Amino acid sequence: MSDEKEQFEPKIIAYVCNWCTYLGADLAGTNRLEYPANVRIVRLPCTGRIDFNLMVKAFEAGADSVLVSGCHPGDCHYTTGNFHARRRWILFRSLLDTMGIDVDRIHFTWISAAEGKKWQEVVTDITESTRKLGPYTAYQRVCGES
Amino acid sequence: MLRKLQNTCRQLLLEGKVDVVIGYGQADSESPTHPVFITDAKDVKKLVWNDKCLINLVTYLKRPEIKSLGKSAIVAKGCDERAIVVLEKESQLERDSVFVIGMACAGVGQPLLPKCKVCDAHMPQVADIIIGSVENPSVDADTRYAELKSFLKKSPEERHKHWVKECRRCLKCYACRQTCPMCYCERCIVDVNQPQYIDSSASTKGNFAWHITRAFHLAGRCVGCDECTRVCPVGIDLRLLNMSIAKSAEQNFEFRAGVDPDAKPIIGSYSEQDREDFIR
Amino acid sequence: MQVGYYPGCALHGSSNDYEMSVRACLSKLQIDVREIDDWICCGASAAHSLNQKLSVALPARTLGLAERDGLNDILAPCPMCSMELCKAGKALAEDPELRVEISDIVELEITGKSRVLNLIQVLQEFGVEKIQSLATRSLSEFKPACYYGCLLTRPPKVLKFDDCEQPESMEKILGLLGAVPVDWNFKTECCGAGMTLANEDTVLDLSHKIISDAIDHGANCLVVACPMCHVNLDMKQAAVKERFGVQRDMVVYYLSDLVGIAMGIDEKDLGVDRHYVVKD
Amino acid sequence: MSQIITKSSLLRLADKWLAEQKRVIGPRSAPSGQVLYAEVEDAAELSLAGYIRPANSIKDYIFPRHEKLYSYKINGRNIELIDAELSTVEQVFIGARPCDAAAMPILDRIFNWDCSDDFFNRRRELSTIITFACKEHDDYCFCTSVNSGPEDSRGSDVILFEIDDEKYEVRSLTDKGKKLFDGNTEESDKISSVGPGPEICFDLKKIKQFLDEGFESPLWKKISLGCIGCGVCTYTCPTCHCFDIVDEGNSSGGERVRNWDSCQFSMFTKHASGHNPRSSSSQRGRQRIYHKFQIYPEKFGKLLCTGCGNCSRDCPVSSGVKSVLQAVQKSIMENG
Amino acid sequence: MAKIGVFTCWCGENIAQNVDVQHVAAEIAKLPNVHCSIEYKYMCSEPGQAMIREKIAAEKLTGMVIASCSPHMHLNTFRKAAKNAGLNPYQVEMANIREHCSWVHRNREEATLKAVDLVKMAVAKVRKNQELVPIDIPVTKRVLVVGGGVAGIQAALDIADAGYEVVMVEREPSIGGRMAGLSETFPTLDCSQCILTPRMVDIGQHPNITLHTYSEVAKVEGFIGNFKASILKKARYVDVNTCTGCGTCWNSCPSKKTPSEFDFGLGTRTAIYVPFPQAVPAKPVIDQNACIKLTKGKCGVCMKKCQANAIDFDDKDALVEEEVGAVIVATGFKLFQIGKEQDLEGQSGYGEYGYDKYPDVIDSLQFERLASASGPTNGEIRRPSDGKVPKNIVFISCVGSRDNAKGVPYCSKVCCMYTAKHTMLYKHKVHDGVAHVFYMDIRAGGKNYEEFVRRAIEQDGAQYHRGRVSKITEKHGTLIVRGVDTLAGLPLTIEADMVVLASAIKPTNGAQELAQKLNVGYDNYGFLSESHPKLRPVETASAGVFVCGACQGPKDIPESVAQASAAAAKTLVIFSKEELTRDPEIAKVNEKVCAGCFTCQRVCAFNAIEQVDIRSPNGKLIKRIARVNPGLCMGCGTCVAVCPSKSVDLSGTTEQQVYSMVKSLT
Repeated sequence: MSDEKEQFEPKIIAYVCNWCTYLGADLAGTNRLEYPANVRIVRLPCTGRIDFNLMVKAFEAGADSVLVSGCHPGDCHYTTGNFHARRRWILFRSLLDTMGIDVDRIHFTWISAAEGKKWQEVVTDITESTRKLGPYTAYQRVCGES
Repeated sequence: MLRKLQNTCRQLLLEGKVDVVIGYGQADSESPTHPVFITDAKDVKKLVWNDKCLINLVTYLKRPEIKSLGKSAIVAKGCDERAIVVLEKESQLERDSVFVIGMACAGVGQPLLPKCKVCDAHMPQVADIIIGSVENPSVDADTRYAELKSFLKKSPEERHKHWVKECRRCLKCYACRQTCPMCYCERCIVDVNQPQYIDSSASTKGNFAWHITRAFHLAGRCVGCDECTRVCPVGIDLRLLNMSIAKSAEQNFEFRAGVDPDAKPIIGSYSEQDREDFIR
Repeated sequence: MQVGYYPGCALHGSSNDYEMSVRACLSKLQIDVREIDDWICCGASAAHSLNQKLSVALPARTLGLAERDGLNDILAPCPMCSMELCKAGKALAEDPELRVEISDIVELEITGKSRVLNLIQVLQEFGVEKIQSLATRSLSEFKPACYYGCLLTRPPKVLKFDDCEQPESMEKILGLLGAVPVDWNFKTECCGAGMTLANEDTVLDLSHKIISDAIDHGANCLVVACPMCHVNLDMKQAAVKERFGVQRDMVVYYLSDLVGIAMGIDEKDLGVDRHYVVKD
Repeated sequence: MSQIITKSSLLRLADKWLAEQKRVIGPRSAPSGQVLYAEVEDAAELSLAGYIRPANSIKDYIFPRHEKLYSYKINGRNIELIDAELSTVEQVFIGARPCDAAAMPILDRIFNWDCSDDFFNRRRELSTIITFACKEHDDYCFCTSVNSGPEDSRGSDVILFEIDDEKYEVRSLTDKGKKLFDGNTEESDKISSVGPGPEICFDLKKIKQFLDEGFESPLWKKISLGCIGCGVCTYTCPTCHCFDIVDEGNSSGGERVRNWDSCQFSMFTKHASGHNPRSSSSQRGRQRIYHKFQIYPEKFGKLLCTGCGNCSRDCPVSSGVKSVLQAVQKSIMENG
Repeated sequence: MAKIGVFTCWCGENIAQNVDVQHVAAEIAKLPNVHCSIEYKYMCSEPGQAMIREKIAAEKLTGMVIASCSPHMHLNTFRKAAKNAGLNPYQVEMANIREHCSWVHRNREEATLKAVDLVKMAVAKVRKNQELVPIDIPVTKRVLVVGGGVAGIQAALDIADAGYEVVMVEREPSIGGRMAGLSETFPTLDCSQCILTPRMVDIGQHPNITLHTYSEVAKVEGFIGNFKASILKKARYVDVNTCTGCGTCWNSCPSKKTPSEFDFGLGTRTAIYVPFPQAVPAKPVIDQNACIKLTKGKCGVCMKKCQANAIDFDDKDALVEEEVGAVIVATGFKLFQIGKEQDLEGQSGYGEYGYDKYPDVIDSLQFERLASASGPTNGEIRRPSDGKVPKNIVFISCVGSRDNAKGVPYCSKVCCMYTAKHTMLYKHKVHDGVAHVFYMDIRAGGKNYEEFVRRAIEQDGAQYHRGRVSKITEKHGTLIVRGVDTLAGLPLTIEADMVVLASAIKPTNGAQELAQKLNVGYDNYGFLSESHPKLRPVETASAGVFVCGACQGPKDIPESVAQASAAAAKTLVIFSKEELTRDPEIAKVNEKVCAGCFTCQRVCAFNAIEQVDIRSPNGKLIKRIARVNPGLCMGCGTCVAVCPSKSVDLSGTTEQQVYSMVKSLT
């Protein structure tokens, strides 16, 4: 079992904004900062564009963790998108918590275009922590049931 | 109270102030109440008022069939009335297009509905006329969300299991959506299949996604009238989900939907000081 | 009007003439002055230089006592005392953790809500116009230079009763009572305060600057609201005169002295005769 | 002479069936207090008395609300279809109501009319329905008004009559039913029966007449005003059977599934063009009545209603077939 | 049926090294709708692009995916390539298998696996792509310039000279702004008015410039290319057209006591007046609060004297509408109000300096007037109290600047320079005088600036003391300035005849209100916010509105002028086309299903969503819905996320596209 855990490669879906975090990830690349290959980035214009349905969908698509990341408050390319997003996340997390959905599998971060290093750290940490948590079987079971 | 109610409505109809009165009717004192739509002053005796008046009639203000009847007066309890505040905020009705008959109400249902036990809206606030009078108790947030609090004592795993069980029962009859005064979308997201946001099946997966969506679309809008819970044929306690967001809204943004007509809707506004302890 | 009264060490020692004056004046205004039972030293300039926590705890205890006795307003005629109490109160009100810790240390429940006032503030609270109405004689022969010193108006963040650099409040009060306050430079200059014994040269120099500037601007007396200032300007005046040869004596009144005189209180009862420099 | 079984041995029997890997379905009270037909893992879960009838109907387990028809796998360009295998589990319904059981022959006709539905038929074959005759009824019940009644045995394999709190009289109607009880009943001379049931509350002939002429009657609008357009009536109805077929899946594959659908949903008849022949709730309300009392009868000579009253009992605004038809009746009385 | 071409790039070894590109191409080739899947060494190279163009033509591709570097790198490159080959550029998507894959993963298997996924996602997306056409918006080729200071003047002239119409709005009776009041300018000491007034005259005479002085912007509606501004023309009581500016009126006006705004109260003016001789327009206004006729009803001397009878006491405020395509904000600055601004409660910021208490403590702009040849003292340095020439003068810099406690935290940038200038001007006029300066640091970054300061110190012998002044008191008519010289480490007391305070620079009054009217952001101090501090220094959050000069932050004249020309250039870019082309990747409302809750409107940072009434042919209101203004929408998509019925979608990143991407991962 523990061995299997070692083997387990988590699937992580990341929704990132085009102007800060995506560029941050680009910078990580340009600086050749290595990190686990488990993350799949979906590029969106702004965190404001990221709806909660997308996070649910990610789990339905078999994600073991979801990452949502954008510009630091005040740096939003569209001035206020991330503020609106943050507010929705606050409310959404409390709903997920009530529904017993593992909030440790939904990660929110601010990563600027300059923070390639932070991107590397975040992705590495999430991958490791998710590896520890194991596959999100609870939700996958929900999706399996007819 | 009933006489005053009936007289008021008679007046309204006779003076042509309104075209229809949306109120409660009842076959006999034993049976539950049902909505009545009175357009003729001589029918006002059909109106009843008692502790069986559970339905939140505000939901009819959103229905085209009712709108087509003309200007309406509506019988509303303090809790129902909050829905009107939100509908106005969201440009779904102009306040003066409806005459609100507020009923003083110390609680309905036998036994008393859960919401009534923690209700702080015994007296209507924005009604055009208020009939009767009762003490308006003040209820603190802890009491208001006590049920949720005790539910949250369960471990996340237990909570998850609980909702899986509930979702297995769900028939996807959409009574929760149809009865909700806030669910006025012309096309519900669950009826969209390009893309398929939510599986239309009443499978556990589809139901799970549906109940998350329903609850979150009411974030900062649900006034806690609990109709969704009352009408559920298989008895799913949707109240808990609505509550978890309402609580978060009150804790984080000092906001309660429909309580303060001047408050900014929380979805669509923000503060730079909003908490972000959960954001890395 | 009722105020808790915190004399502090000075008014119970070197400056009991100030205490006489304050008590006489306030009782004439029928202000109920309640000395806080079992008050202790505020820590003054010493405590904070030794131990930050001590510098909060000392005044905090006094605040605690006041709250225990239900005294919402505390008069501390000595600016040093009132500043220490203010600072402590502010710190406690703003920092819940500190509040818990300190409350624990002094074994008293402290909220830090009680207001700390200096003499000027109390008179303002009481109502300057009311004082005017109680006045029995005009102070027209007094041309005071109102001297606030370095503490009375500071820290400005806490004490908002007057402009910290160009204060006017004493002038206002005395003006209404008929006196003719002069406009001069050194209202908020430092008098050397605590240096009285440690470094007399400085004190004499500073006091001289103050007194002579007052004279230059046509004052015939000085008015203070601080025991320390009084010591340096009154008791030390002889020494100043000896060293710099000031042209003439300047009587140094406490604010309460002149207010008392205006209301017809005998100078003896105000302790004016106990000053070093007396009118000839 | 009659066959008797005690409550306790009936439960023991149920446990035996469970032990034989049969699926046992019967009334069980949900956390919320509602009594619902549900699959039980232990006979003790069954609640056999103290309510009028469950809020849902046994159709859930013969024509489930969500059913896989087949699944498909996408591999690059080639797509593989995989048939869904038919159910193999024997299921015993215990404590069904006559108005549930009576719906079975009605559904049989539908699912075997233009083509025979294997999924449905297989479940029917595998099902044995043990019905409880109704001693009590409430204001919602109107079985007697639609040619049924508290001991209507249509669709049942066995029908039980409560003698007292301890015992039931067992009347096995089919071999399937007999097999289940053989050797588990005692002889007795007690012949029990139940009351006459609810009194008749509308006259079918009059209703029929009205439907023939009254399609455009303003009445429909009037009585549908209160409808909020949910699917409770249709989904808790033992006889409603509309369904919708959709594909659910992702890039790697998915399923074609059959879901319940409801004529009360505004989307039900919405065309791709955007046109909707039944755009108003009055049209939809009327449709349901016509289907039950004219369209189906004209096709199969029987009513599409067993008078269980769930439609009103579960209706958020206490409407439903009974109240509608009573209103119809009333208007006939008033203006011929 | 979509025909998709996938082009996987080696990027030399950059990708190929850690990603098995052949494998990726092969895997992707298996996907439905993928018509060709090719890998090549350098897709972005000309041969690479040529190959792409050929394939598009040959296979009649309806969409394509380039698996290579970051879209921020080459998306436009490949979209152009597609366009040239006749494929709609918005049918092109990129999979970033370099920055996000080959460069960050060493394990070749894993990297390859991920690369395949990334490309799959891109294919899934492009399947749902729609052809988009850039949006064209008509442009009104007129610009509104708010503020007639040096910045506004520069911008206006640049644009007018380029042949476009300019509408200039100035709040004061004359243009010229702060610069018109300055004496000489650093670091060249050339006379401010000598260089400015010709420009002012140009403005007045330019055929392309409409000038509204004594006017304010009341309201601005619309969006880039299509603004409608209503301008409030305050009652002037003088008909500018008939008035000849002869001066008879103000020479004969009996009300002479009003302190002159232009001289900052150091001089007085009449009730009917021109703020200064070189004013443009050189036509007077009547100050309705000072005019005897307008206050008391009798007088009217000016009216009698006026040959042109241009005086009209019945004049009223009037609104004029101007349609423009762009707006340039150049509202400039004011000085920190020493001793008046309650920046911190209980403190009147620098009460200890006795400004307003001692007449001979003045601020730097007042000193400019004293030193100005056209000033109240005709350029002689005489102190306000008794007109005596000050022999000892103290300049204090950073009064309000760099002071969190009593002033503002930022550096006002120009004070060090003009203080040095002041010492020179003083020495040049009062040869036997001594100029003292108290400073925190000397910030003289700029061409010839440091040299300038050195000259003040070395040639003109200004006494610089590094330290702050604690208090200014007065004794027998002299000011006692007590401070500290931190370099000497000693307290320092100077007996001065006059003190000049270099007060901090703040945005002018009403700047914030204007910003709100224009939907432009501003910082805590009211300085207008540019949309990017480095790369978009004159643009703002609302398209078509530009900022320049001190309203955006403290600036000296050359900077203001440079920024003004930049704003002009940006404006000319808009005017260079008949129609404005906007990126089509913006939000669009499905009006059929919109329920009109207008949450979208609340979250839109660009006011791009408007409420529209849908009416039946007979004019009956059917419903009110949201509509996106393509001229304003920036395409963030926040509206999409908050729309419960998903009645609004974002072209280029539609819900369809995103969901199919996510689904493609299963």
